[in-house]
Amino acid sequence: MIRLAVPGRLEYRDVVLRVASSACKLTRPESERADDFDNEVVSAFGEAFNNVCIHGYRGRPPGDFAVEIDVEPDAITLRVMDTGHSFDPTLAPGLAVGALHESGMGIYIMRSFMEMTYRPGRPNVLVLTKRRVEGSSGRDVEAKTR
Amino acid sequence: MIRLAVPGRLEYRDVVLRVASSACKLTRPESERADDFDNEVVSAFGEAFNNVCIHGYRGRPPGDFAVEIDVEPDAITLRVMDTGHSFDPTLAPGLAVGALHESGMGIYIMRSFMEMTYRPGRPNVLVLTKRRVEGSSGRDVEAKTR
Amino acid sequence: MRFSRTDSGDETVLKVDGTLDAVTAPELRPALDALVAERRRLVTVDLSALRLIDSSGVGAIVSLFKRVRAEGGDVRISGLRDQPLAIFQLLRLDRVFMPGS
Amino acid sequence: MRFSRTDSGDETVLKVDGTLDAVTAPELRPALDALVAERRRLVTVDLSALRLIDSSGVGAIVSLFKRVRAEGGDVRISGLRDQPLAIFQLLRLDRVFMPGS
Ligand SMILES: Nc1ncnc2c1ncn2[C@@H]1O[C@H](COP(=O)(O)OP(=O)(O)O)[C@@H](O)[C@H]1O
Ligand SMILES: Nc1ncnc2c1ncn2[C@@H]1O[C@H](COP(=O)(O)OP(=O)(O)O)[C@@H](O)[C@H]1O
Repeated sequence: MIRLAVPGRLEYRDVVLRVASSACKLTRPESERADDFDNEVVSAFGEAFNNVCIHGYRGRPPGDFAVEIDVEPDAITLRVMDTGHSFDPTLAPGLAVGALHESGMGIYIMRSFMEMTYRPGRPNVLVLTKRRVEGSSGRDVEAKTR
Repeated sequence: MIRLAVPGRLEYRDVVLRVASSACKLTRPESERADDFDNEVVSAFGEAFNNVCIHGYRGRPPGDFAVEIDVEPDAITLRVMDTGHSFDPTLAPGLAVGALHESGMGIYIMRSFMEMTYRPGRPNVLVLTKRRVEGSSGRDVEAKTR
Repeated sequence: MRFSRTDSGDETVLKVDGTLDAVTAPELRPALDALVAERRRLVTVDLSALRLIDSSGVGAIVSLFKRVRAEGGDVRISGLRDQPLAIFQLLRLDRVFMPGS
Repeated sequence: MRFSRTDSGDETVLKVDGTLDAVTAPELRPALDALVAERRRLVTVDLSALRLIDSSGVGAIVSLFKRVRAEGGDVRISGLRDQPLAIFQLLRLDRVFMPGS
């Protein structure tokens, strides 16, 4: 297990995403290169980080953004914890596909690219999971988000 | 403060060094590019990580490699903790400069590139510090290691 | 994030490199606002050297698109690949910004 | 780490890219052993695309150097830069491997 904690401020975004991106490499043979799996994990996890910094700690001194990363061959689980505002992810507006949104895309990106669960509390716990699918490629995403 | 813990196994080297490398960026204005400071911090810290995995947990199930990173404008401190074998860094052989060593260079690299203190115990605590020097460059290293 | 702007006649190429996200999108805003204020006809956003984008980065480009269109101009994207391509495809924005493809 | 070997006459160029460290140096060993076993005269290790090296990586190259020399050959390094250059300079090995510079 990889454990990381940083202050919940956007300037730590690069640190946090590099850990996730490097952890993705541990899910596959060394010879294989970064692929859709990595892109989707980093995209989803990056939105989770943004939301904690921007919404979770809005109007209060930022606490930590903490994550525990479990790496198995072929799967990754990121358990994100914060002590900020809680929210109800089911209330996030569905995204009208092809519409020109300027915001409100974060939760949609998370849900499209990974399995997501959320449990409000102290800390709030958001769990993102993704399994490598045999012979998978970007096409999977299309199927999953339809 | 950035806190990271991974199993003390070499396969986590990339995760650990990416965090250090990204943390270095937080010590300077965004416009400046990676420089000697970053190279020297990553080099020293990488040797600390290797030593914990290779020597610290030799002959026992690996415990964690944990690090707390303090970033200030112009300085970085990495506090490394492990629960493996302790050692006496003052007994590390001095390096005959220009001689052709195949090993025994790790502690020399750490000491040359950063300030280093070590306190054996549970956990063992190795602290590496580096301050950006006004107008510094690679030439500093030459001076410091003479 | 680094960006560069090149004007030739009615077209502007805005090349954005590195990472366009919640941290860096605000730094790009003044350059985007200038394109709108100057009523540029055709803006091509060259993302061939963009490594990473997030919803804030997409939001900035969508906002540019809407405002340039409102002035009668158009915005295209060129060079999309890797993670940014995955995001634009997911949001079905590839069809908006690359109508020919 | 990726490596490629190119022989031309008495010279072999061994290009090592990426990271050469405690994780990857063991993967390079068989290729180094082969150069020694084949008694190559001149081995040029091209490190122009090496991003990172550690003491284990240096150890592997020093070991190659000693063994090739023992067979009457020589080892040079080309393209050193960035972090690997800093390490070779610190260990005063730049003078050993790049005697002309
Ligand atoms: N970690 C969080 N803490 C508190 N509120 C959140 C969090 N994440 C999301 N939200 C709420 O859910 C809404 C939708 O989030 P999202 O889809 O990421 O879009 P955006 O961040 O652009 O608003 C946010 O506007 C916010 O009100
Ligand atoms: N974290 C550690 N735990 C236990 N022993 C260590 C540790 N770091 C270094 N040592 C000891 O100090 C010696 C010198 O270390 P170093 O200079 O890094 O060279 P090398 O690792 O190539 O032997 C090691 O061989 C080992 O005996």
